Amino acid sequence: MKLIKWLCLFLASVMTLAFAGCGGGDTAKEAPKENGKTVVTFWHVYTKNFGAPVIKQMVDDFNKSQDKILVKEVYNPDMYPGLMKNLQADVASGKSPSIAMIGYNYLDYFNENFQYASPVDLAKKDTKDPDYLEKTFLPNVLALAKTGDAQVGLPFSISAPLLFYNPDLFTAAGLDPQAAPKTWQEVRDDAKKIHDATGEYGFYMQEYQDNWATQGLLTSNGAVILDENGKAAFASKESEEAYQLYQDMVLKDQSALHIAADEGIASFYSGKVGMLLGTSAKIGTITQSSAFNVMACPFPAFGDKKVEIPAGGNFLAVTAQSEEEQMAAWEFIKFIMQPKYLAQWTINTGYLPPRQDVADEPSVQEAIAKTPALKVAFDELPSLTPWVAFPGDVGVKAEKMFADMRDTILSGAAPAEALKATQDELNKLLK
Amino acid sequence: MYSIEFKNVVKRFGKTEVIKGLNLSIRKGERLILLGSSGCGKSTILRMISGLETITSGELYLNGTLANDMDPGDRGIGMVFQNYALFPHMTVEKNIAYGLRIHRIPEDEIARRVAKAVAILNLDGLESRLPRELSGGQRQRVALARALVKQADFFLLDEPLSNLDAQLRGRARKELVRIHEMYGQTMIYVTHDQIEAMTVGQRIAVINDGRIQMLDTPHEVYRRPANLFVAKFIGSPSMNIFDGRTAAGAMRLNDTEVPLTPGWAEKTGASGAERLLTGVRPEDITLTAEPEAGSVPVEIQYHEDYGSRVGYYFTVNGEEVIAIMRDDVLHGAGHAYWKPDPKTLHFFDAKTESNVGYPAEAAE
Amino acid sequence: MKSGEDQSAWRKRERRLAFLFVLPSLAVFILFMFYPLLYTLYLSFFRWNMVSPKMKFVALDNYVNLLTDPVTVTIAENTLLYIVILVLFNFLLPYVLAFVNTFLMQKGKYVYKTLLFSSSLIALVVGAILFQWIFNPVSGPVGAIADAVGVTLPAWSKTPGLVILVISLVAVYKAFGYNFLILLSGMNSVPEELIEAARLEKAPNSNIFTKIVVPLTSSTAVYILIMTIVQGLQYVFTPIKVLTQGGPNDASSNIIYQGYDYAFTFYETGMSAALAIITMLIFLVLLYLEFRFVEKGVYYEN
Amino acid sequence: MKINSSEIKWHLIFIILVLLLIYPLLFSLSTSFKTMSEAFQSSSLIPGDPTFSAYERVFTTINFVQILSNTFIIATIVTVFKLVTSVFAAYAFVFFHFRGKTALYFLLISTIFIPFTVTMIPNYITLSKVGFVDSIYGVALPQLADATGIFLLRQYMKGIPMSLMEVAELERASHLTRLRTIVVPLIRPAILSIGIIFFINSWNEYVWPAIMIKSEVNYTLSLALQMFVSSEGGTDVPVAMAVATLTMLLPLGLYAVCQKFIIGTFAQSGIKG
Repeated sequence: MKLIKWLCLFLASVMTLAFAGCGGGDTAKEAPKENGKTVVTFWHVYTKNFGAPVIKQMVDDFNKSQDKILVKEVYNPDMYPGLMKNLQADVASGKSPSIAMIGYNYLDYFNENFQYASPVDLAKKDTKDPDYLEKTFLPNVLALAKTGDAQVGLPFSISAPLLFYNPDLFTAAGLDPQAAPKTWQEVRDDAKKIHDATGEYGFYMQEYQDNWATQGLLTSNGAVILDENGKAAFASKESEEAYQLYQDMVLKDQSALHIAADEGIASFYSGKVGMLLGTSAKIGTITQSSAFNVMACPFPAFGDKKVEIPAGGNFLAVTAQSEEEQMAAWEFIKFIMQPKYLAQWTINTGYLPPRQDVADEPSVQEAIAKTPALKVAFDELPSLTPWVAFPGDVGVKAEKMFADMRDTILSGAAPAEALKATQDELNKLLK
Repeated sequence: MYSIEFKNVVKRFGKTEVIKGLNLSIRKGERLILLGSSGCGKSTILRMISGLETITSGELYLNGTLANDMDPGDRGIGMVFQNYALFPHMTVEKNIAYGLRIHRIPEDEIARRVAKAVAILNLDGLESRLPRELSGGQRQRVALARALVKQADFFLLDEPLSNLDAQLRGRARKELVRIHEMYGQTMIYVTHDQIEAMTVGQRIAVINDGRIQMLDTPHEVYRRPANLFVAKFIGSPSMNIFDGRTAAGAMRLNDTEVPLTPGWAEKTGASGAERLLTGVRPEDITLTAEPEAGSVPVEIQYHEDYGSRVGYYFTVNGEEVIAIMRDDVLHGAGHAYWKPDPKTLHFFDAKTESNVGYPAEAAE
Repeated sequence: MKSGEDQSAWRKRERRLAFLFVLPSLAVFILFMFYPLLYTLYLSFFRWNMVSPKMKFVALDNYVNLLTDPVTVTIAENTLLYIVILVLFNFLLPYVLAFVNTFLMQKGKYVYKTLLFSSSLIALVVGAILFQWIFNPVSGPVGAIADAVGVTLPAWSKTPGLVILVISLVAVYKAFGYNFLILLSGMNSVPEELIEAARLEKAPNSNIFTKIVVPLTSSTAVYILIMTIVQGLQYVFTPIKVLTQGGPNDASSNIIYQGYDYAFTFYETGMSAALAIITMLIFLVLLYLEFRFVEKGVYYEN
Repeated sequence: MKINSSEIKWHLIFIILVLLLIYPLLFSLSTSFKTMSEAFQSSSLIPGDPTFSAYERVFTTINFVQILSNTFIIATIVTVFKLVTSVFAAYAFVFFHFRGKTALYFLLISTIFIPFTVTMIPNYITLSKVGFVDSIYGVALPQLADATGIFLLRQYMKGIPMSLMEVAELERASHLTRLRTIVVPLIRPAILSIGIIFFINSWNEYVWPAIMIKSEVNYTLSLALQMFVSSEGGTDVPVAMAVATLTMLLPLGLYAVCQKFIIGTFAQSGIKG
């Protein structure tokens, strides 16, 4: 009757209006302006207690240093997945930020799904110093943000996995805190001693929804995650060995803790875990939150094999649509890539700087002297390799699949089978 | 021209017919009572007048105009609900003046009317009280005041006194009559209480099973019930009804031949009824310990003492009869004598249950 | 009925006014509830990641993939486990306690409903962080108690089953006080004398509860049962997102979180839409329950 | 207050329950007065050396007043609109009689059963088309009506004696007048209690604002928590607890002031069966 007719009419009109509007965003448009200045929106992932104050400082300094460009920083919660979600949603509605901070593990996914201006092109257009890239960054650092021959962005933060430990628990277990474990076997033995002597746990590796720390474990034993023709190849003897050791520590020795990241790290702070394998980015928080004097040592090796550990962190990608906005963004990036700002960044966050010459800054030297853990991070720079990013849509799934694999192994699944199953599944997706 | 007129009005709720072909004409300014037991349809008639109930078929005229589809608000109705329907969140003054404020009557006029109603119903000093701070009687009077200030043509009351206790009800009845005489609106009053009906009503419509059994003055309804239902319904304890084996101008009561007066003989003979039932009100029976000429011997089964009066239970032709007398003349005697007074008799056609009528000499 | 106009004219005007009264709510629901429902239904037949301009029509592939994917089996089992735990702690427990509080306690029983209600004021994201902290088996208060007792607790965040229990407790913490209060109000419709009569026959409390109280409070109870499931599954979303992101190995994800994961982690809008539609169909069963019990038994005073 | 023995066990159960429910609130409060390291060292409810440093950090590093006002504005808009739309809709379903009423009622009630996974993407895209993303009004817009509100208010309106409405009908009062002078005043306690529940739910809301709001200037309280939680850099726990405690202040305050109110309304009639 009449009521329902009215309803359908109303509904139909709403639907047509909405559908007409959906689908991709519109094409490039000229740069947004605000009282004459080109507006550059800078998306980052840093919180008030970790990095945001330095970013705010950089943005304020830049805005004061010139009057053509106005930079606005925007915090994106939930780290790299969180930022990617917002980027995804923004592009879906036809907008996008000028600069986005992309996690290394999203390198491939970002490259395939988003439009960006490569630093190589921007440098060419930049009349002031066209060879900026070559003269400021080492090739292996640039490689962190390069896939195939596409230089997607400029590495900004580099974090290294290192082994923090609690000297009090070491002495309680009769171990010399100065003689930190160098190999995984030593880590296992020390963890056992700590567990037997103090009843606390000996070792905990941060367990986030990613394969960062565990990639280091596998590649340091010689495993290969992704072979040259882009196929997953990590289900190898080396990986099995590495995971078997880790599994034994958790299940057989009961010396290693298998728990969610926040809880495990909190347990280390409260002196309930002897060793914590975590990111150099946590140096600040760890020293603040622990009652004991936190010490650190490099990522343990397997026997005398070369340690290969993934660089965590992010790179800056210029996602601005219009050229004018891109050049403004490039201007800002070059500003904050100056040694004195990257030094501030390293000191406050524990990230390693993407430029060699930052290490020579006096403030950095002083910080290294004050916090030995920072020195350990700097020493690990040469053994940093790119964080493996699986191509295309698989990229977002791979991290979760590796995390699920870790959880199944550490709760009893045979490493060989779990590795094989995950590798096959990934290869199926990669076709 | 009648103030309210029903012309063969029928009301159906789903399939059940609650009002069956109602014809009722109410004069302007009259106090009419709709009397009947619960579920007889009296409230429905009231609500049809007010428009709160629709009319299935037939016509309702208010002041001569057809009102079937007239909006309740346009009918000029002041109504008092059984549960008073006072707004719990409004003061007495706001409750009374609610309607007037809706009609945006100027405040000074409202104040005047409210003051008058408050005075009449002696609610002085209670104007800013909330209903829950009032006694039952006070609440009832506020409901009355609200209906009266409207000075509407029709004043409808739906069992307004049923929630009051006994003594309060007496005083409230007198007040109702006094107020009606003062405002002079047409008043339709629904109740199941006979005493209220008899004392308040100028005319009473006795209703049962959706039909008017009798419409007449209280005196007539009591003295000359139109049918068996009215006879039994009015008066408590209700009228004795028994088969007096009336034939050929005489009754046979407990094997005693009781001749009827010529008037009654003629009336009963002419009624054409196959079987006649005799009716007599308990308070119209006088029993004597000693027999008199023409008296009927009766066996007293038991008797009850109501303080100011005494009730004797005996049987006539096998059916129980009650006599109510001022004083205990029989002093517990097992048997007594009853000489039926022709002026107190009623005769009904057993089949049609309607009254055969009264001979001239029976009139007071 | 208006004077002069006939019955149907009046009815048409009443209907138009009624529709105007309902229109504000209806308009909001159409724009932000029904249109999305239809749009989600539309999306569930496409493969799209919200970014690329082209949307590939894949008919029922999304549904097929969902129903054949082993993860969906885990999700379904998890969802059932969530429902069982939520119904146990957020429906049965407060229901029995409401009965106890109303009929088995005399003195000082009113203070509890006020105190218990206070926990429903908390934000779920705050509750999640608090519970993660308190239930830390190693360094939290729970860990401290375990140490004192000399027990090593399993890491619930990495133990399938246990992880669902702890996460559900966050939703229980949020909803318990409110449900208890509403069920308590339901007890008002049980006449005291019925209970006293049953006690005269020495009927045990359990019998009184099942035979007298449950039937008389059925519509309130069904309302809370439905809300416990519908709201409960959406309440636990926040602790899952904050604490475990569905881990370990999807052991804490449910039908709601998985929908979010597909959309905002894997950017498979089609899969997320398909799962959302399936969720909707399941919830429609509860809507029917609401119609059958809650509406029919509603108390009419006038 | 003599409690006979059989009741002791019930009281015990309730007391334990109350303690279990109150403990987390106390825990959050006490942690907000601890330093970072002390927060991890001891789980005791009494901070070793209580410090306001966490609260200082909250008020210095984030624009707390702006965040508080954002949360307040959204909650107020949502509550007012939800109440108005629900009151009108509920009135229509109780006091109007028209064909298709039950069908329409269940159409509206069915929205309770639409999970937010269904509404989040489409609403995000619709609102971004009209430029409402990253604005507090975009957060409020989809929540201007609430089926639970209609459902609850309908129950309370049914409690109003029909005769009161008939008095109004006899005075030819318009529906709006009846709503204003009889219905709303009579169920005012219910409207206020349901309003408070709407306000607190919007105040605590996390998922939808998390999707909609981007820039800090538009943050709400539950989003502010995220500005101190970083999986990479670690969580400033005392500050997170301070924000949590501050977030709880207003709901607890509202509840303390109107608690007799809310409890009375929901306990007195609620959903009768």
